[in-house]
Amino acid sequence: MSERENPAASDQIRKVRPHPSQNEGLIFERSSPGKAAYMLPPLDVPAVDPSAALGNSARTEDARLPEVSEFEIIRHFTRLSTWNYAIDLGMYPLGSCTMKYNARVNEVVARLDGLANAHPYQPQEVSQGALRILQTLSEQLIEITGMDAITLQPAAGAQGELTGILLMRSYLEAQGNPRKKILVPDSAHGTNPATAVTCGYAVENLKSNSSGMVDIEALTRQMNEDVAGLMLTNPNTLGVFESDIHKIAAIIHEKGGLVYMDGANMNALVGKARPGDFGIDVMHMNLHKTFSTPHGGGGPGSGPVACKKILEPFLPVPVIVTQADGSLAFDYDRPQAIGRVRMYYGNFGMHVRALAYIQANGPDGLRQTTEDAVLNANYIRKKLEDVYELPFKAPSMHEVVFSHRLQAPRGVKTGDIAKRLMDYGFHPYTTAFPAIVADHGAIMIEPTESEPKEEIDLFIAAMRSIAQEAQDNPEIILTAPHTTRVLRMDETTANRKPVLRYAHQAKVPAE
Amino acid sequence: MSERENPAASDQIRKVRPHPSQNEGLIFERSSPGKAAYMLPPLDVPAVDPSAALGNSARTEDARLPEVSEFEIIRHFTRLSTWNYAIDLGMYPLGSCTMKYNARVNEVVARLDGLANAHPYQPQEVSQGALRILQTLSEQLIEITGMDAITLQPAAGAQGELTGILLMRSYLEAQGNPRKKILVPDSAHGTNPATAVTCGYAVENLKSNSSGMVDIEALTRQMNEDVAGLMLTNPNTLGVFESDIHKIAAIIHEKGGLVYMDGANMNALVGKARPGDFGIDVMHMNLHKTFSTPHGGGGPGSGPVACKKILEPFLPVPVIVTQADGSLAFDYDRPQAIGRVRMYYGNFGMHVRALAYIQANGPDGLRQTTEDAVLNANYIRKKLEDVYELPFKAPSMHEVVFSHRLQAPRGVKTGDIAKRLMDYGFHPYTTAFPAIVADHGAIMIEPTESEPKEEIDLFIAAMRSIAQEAQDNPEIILTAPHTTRVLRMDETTANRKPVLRYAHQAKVPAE
Amino acid sequence: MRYLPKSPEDRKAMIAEIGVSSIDDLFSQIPGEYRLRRDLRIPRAMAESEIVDFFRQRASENAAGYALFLGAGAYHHYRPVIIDSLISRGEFFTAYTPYQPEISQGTLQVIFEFQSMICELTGMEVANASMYDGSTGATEAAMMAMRLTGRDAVVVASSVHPEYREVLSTYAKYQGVAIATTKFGDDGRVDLAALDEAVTTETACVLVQSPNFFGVIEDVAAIADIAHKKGALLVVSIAEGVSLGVVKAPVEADIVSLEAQSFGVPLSFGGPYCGVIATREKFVRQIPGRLVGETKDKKGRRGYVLALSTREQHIRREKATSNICTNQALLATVATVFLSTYGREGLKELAQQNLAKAAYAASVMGVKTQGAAESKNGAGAGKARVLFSGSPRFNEFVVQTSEDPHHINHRLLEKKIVGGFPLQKFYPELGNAALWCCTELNTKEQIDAAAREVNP
Amino acid sequence: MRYLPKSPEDRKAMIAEIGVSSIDDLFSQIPGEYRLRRDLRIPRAMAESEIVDFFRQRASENAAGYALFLGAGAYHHYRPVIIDSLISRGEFFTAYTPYQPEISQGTLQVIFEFQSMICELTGMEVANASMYDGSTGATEAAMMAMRLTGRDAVVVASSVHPEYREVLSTYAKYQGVAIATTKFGDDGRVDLAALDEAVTTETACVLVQSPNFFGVIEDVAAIADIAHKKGALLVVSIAEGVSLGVVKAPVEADIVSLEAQSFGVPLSFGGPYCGVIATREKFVRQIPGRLVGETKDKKGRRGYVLALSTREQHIRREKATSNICTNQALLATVATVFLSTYGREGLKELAQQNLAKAAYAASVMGVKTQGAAESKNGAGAGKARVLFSGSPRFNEFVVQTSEDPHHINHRLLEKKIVGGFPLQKFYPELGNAALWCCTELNTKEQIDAAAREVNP
Ligand SMILES: Cc1ncc(COP(=O)(O)O)c(C=O)c1O
Ligand SMILES: Cc1ncc(COP(=O)(O)O)c(C=O)c1O
Repeated sequence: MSERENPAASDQIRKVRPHPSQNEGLIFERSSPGKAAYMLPPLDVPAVDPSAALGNSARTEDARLPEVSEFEIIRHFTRLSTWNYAIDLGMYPLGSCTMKYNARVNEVVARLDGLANAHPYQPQEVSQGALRILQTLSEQLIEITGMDAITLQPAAGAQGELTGILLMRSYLEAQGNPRKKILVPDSAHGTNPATAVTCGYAVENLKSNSSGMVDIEALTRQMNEDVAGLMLTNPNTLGVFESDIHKIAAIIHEKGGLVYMDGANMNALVGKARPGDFGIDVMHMNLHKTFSTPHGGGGPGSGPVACKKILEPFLPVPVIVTQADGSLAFDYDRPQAIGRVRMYYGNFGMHVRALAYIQANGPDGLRQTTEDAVLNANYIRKKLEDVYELPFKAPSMHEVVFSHRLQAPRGVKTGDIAKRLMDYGFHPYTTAFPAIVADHGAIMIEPTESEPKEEIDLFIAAMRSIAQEAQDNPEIILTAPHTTRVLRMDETTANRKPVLRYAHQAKVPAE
Repeated sequence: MSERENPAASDQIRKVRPHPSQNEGLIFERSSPGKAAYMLPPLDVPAVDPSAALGNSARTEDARLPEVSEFEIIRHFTRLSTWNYAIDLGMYPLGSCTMKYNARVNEVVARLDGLANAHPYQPQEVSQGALRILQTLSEQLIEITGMDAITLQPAAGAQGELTGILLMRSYLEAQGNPRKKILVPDSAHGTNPATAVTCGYAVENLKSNSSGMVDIEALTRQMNEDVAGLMLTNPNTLGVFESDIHKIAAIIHEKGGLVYMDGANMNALVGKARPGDFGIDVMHMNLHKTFSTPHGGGGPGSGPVACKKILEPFLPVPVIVTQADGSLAFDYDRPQAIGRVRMYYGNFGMHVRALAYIQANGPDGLRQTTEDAVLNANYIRKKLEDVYELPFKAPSMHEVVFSHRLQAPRGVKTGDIAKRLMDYGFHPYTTAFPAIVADHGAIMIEPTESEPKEEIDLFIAAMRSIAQEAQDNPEIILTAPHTTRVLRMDETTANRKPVLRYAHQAKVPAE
Repeated sequence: MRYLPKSPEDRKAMIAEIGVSSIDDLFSQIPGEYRLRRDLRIPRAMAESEIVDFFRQRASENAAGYALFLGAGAYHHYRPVIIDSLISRGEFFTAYTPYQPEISQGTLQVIFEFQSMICELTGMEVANASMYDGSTGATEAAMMAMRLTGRDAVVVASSVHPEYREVLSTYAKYQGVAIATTKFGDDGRVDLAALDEAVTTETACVLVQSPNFFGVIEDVAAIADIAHKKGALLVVSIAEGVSLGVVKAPVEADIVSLEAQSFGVPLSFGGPYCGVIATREKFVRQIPGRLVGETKDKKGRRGYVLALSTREQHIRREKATSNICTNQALLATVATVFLSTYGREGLKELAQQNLAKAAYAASVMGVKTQGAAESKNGAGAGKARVLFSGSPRFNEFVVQTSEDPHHINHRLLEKKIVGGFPLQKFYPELGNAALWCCTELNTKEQIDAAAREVNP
Repeated sequence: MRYLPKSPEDRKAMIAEIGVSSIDDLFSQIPGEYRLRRDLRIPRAMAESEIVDFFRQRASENAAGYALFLGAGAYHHYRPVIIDSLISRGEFFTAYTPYQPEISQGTLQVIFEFQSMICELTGMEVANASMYDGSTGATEAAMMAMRLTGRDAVVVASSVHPEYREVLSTYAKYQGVAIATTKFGDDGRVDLAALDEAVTTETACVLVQSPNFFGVIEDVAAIADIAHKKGALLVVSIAEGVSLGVVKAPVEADIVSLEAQSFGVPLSFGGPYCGVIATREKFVRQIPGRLVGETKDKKGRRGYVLALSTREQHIRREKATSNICTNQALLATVATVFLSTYGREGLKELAQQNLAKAAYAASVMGVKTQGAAESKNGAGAGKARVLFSGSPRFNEFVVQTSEDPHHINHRLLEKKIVGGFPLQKFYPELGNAALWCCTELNTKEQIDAAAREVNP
């Protein structure tokens, strides 16, 4: 621990101040028999004795759920919530995650009675509103991506990848040969290789060139009739647009392969360029990134997959069709379909939110959004490039990736800087990837369009101050954070002897 | 400042820990021309030029409202909110304020379209739902208080007092003489004397006896034909039930006066005793106390006034009546009515919430609520009476009032203890009154029924720990709080040179 | 009971700790004959779903989803959804009055911002933290004027909202205040000559409303002159805050009482709303209600506190400026969010839309007429007439018809339209007249549909 | 654009600071021919009120306010209002995955509580932080069993939700997994003899659902015996979580995949829902998805972290246990609030009400019959028959009618009732059969009304 008495009181920390936050145990620890937060209306039909009705399928041991009052639940979760950082509280510059404003109107419309309480199997004649929403969103996403067809079914980006790769596979299979391998750049997100394997492909690593981009020569070398295609993120995970994208696509296409685009970085493109126009065959979007549906502490998301005409027959069932009378219907009769990737029609609640986002923006707003996202990233790049190393120099789009190379000699790594940022009142950037940053020392910053200049200036000041601390007083960084209600966690023990559930004490009698 | 390095880290403080809270300027300081959080639908009728339409009534100087984006508003108010203590975060033992759980279902039903968007002047045939709510609540409050009639019009407790005293005055006037004075015990809340004066009465102070209760002899002496009546709080502001209430009422009634009850402390009585049964002629309730409507940082409230038959003709217009066909209507034709105390029908949104509260409780729940409130107060009393002086020893109901007499010799006053409680993670108790506690050193604690035993035990521990600190280290109390994001405020300057509005800087051009 | 956080065990333990034998022992101070030995006669406890169902049913008995043409002191404006998102945070709505500034800076800063915005809108120098509503605000403003002038009489324009005037009467009655009501002219504005006559050197203040109850904007400057000439103060009451986007601020007034309901507060069948009083700095020590002031903490950091509380009842008791305690803080928060959302440009544009909608509606509903005079012989079968059409107005206007407006409204209800407010009750001299209001929420389609029934 | 916090000035200053001459310079890395030079062909930006109107209209085109008798994997239970109050706090819904524990303890502790509750309910020892939904959860559970056993074949009961089985097929198809489907008997339960035959020493796992797609509770112990005998694992999928209030936990299973939608997650036309996988401690290193574990910070204070993440794609890449990344954390939060609300006693009572409602509905809708055999000659005009009525069931049951259930449903719609799910599509062998579901939300009145149309 550093000699400085109070690292929280650094003059450089202008964004936050300590304030008391309430302690709170586990909800189980509030439990006591006889407390209850529920009341059911009186039963209006004859009661049924479970053991008589269910015989030995009847439950005899209670699930030891907590017994608490309603107010205690409000207090419990309210208190817990105050321990979280959130986009509503401040900048959340997680690269690749696109932590943007989650508009409140999206939440309101998703909760409308006729939408929130719509059953997936209710007859189509009383589901036209829901179908219309699905169709409208589909059309708009097709226009935004420049593709020909779409499925909204995938539950998140990773499942979108799976769907897209299965489309490729089915298509190739229909051509006679599904092939064996998928090329995945070493800069790719972890879901890309994991997905390819789930689809029965071997992953072939594609090394990036010295600019962090697809190495065209290597690609030419590695591409052949065994390769089903390429999974490309564009802009890539360094935030750089693969400007040779037309060449890349041509190389793949020439050998009969297909190009899959991981659309996690669509926030750099919407309204400015369309993957369908630059050679992409199939791609997913993350509605919980580009289209502002909330991350919710980890999910839910939604990962629609858009594709070119040739892949359309393989889209998962059902697809929406317009009937002769103008009404909408689900079509299940699609013999070439890959099947389903999940039940029902996907994360409808997220579709509603994404459509509301597009409606609120319109063409001008979407373009301006993209421009502001790119502007913010480049501004940060400009203001930090003298104190943090830029491992790859190509122009940035919506995110910028530095490395910790200048700080590492003092023992300060990207993870440490990240922790110190918390003392400065920010959520850290992404540290986990891209792995091609030497030493894995990536500092991956995506501000999104949602940050005002003032917040970004504070972020820049914090990053610069930490760079200075790395010179003057690295210890303060290595032991950070200092101001949070818990400090660094013993993760080793958490992994070595995992404790993954509450162990009931005597207080609640075991049966 | 004490020698102890970090008063926040005291081992005794188990309820809270420091955590970073975001700084945030004034919303005006985020403003910049060209930002906007609004968009209006396109105008579907011809536009009108305001200066042409309004001539010299047209506005030429803009109101310099902030220009900010929607997300900045979310951040701004979210950040600000985190600086507040709230009942949702922890115990809020403000005596006389009844800070109880504000049930969420109340908020939900008050926002239902047909209720939240009902216009007060919409025809009665399309207002039957609203009227039914008003009538149902009226009937239930009448039953709860044991009175004969009610008005829901008053906006808060103080306006309820005004209404009640005007009822008395009108009644007496109808008898021929409105009289001149109102008796108000010295233990009364400040609104009582302020109200009496607003109603054109002189206030005559009624000294409490040595137990803090109405001094029957003094009352007998002071009561005469010049006195319109008595404003009594029962249980009184010491939390003690005036057990001589029947005698008190008799003395007043004998001289032709009336007894007004300030019902702020109804949380001690609901389901256990009814003012109408013990001689009260007229009283108000604070729905924002006893009936759980939220305090909202200061308001809104609602202060229905219930009265005996004899006062009914004087109730403000309109009153609700059932028509021949069973439908409900407002009756304005009430020649003896005092008039109106506010426009429309009162704080309907609060009426909805209060009714939902009563429905959720039912007779059993309301009784249990009262019992728990009284239980909590007595438990605290028992656990603290050895370390804080009890200036009046009569049995407590829903609140308990200590004094700082044991701490004062060390320089520690009730206000200081209150500030120190913040470091322990609690909102302070009430310090401002009752003034009859010697030295004005009142420590007025009302836990309400909403506090679990665990929270109360932490509160007791905090109070005991502070009592110990008063012996060992008074300085730490006198300089408290130490852990909040701002410390004690310079109130002297705030009052001497009041700054009551934002002074615009050059950034926003003045016109 | 599901809100209560105690188990039977907890209760038993606490009773034992206190040293009584049962909970009823704690109620022994209440004489036995006054103890309720039976259940309250109210319905059994209801499940949450039953409560929601009950109120849903009540809501469905109201005019939910109808097109609304009512104003008359309660205005139907779009409420940006962020308002409820923000005020639903427990930190705002479950907090008490910010008596303890160290842990109430959120509420305090919001109220300071509210006061600042109200000053901007009204052209005044200080504003308070809120009053119950416009009616009590106007009344308290008049009482404030009496304290400031040491005079006892009030002149009030008959074009002030009739219910505001009723409240004023109730408060005034027992304080020996003489209230004189002064009439409006054929143009729907305060009759200046009559006013000039009514104001004397005994007059504490003149109270007018602008836009007035008919939606007509008063000549505030001229009224101020008349009042000030006799040493009286001018109190301007504003019921429709959105008007301030296009209507000149009443800078000539001494006290402004504003009903802020239009700023995002739901109609809610008439309450809770949000009054506020603004005035000149020199009058601040007579302002009723709470005030938030800026100051510094002992480390020099900016912060906010309740200021000048020696005016208030909890300190001054019978000598307080008002008996108000609980105010409308959460609705002031609502207004602050609303005004931040629309902002400088948005409030203007919003007001312009209101202006345009009302102008269009007036144009399709009736022919223009200057005064109320024609009303006397209004039995003709001609087209409806818009009264006071020569005067500047905001989003309300008076339509005079040959048919009783209650009949028109009855027809309109069948079309799911709530028509204008019939004025017979308050202004029988206007005959078959109704007060119509159009806001940004009234579409051309709705207006046209309503006009068809007004002139069938 | 109203969400964007920049003024033109801000943009100009930042562009200048960066040193480019216009914003388009920052897009120069995109080859000119791929730059979009036109507006996207989507509608103009809409005002918030227009957006709300658009979705209100869409919502009104759905069956809002209808009585609902559909289950089939998506259940209509009362959602206590505190759920939305709590998850609407920005601190929950606008947070990211809790990778940084120091400032994510809120989410982490909630998920730990969720995992603990799921263990309590399922009788398993560990549970993960959530999967996309029940269908992918069951599929991932089967894949987990393959990793654990090193085997490649799966036996799945035909009484598993048909769409779950479709998802399993999609995932399995390209991984060389052999899927055998095994039939149900006349009692609507897995045919144990057929199962015994289907399970071989190549079988990685048996996948059953209980209550199964017909609402019938499987004999999990017997099925487990059959699986274990051949060294296969048993995966039990549970689509209706509320059943666990009265139905024995599938403690004989090796892996349980639960769809937690019933625990307060809105129907929302099929998603987002909340899957979760629970298993025995010894299998934890093959569980897919995130896990939250308890640990201490460096001062010894209890706290929570993401644990065992070396299983996951962001570390293990192509060797990960699954490709899942984003999960359903907010809905796990919903479930945690729901389960806290009902608690130990409440979930039991809730389940009992479901049981009673379905029993009553079955009794008024049709006569009891054991099997599906009668369906073959179901053309008779007799009363509707409840199939599988000798088997234990929870809140769903199959009604066989002489009339096509689509016709019945059509009639019911006119009465604002959404009838049972016609089974022809998935189980043509059952003839005119429909799957009905009754929860605590179906009143006796609704049930009686529906029954009248089923047997007109
Ligand atoms: C580049 C990239 N690809 C794919 C994913 C996976 O998307 P999801 O988390 O929605 O499954 C992510 C998510 O972080 C990502 O950043
Ligand atoms: C005893 C007592 N009387 C009256 C009041 C005034 O009520 P209100 O604030 O609702 O006007 C209060 C409020 O604090 C009180 O405690």
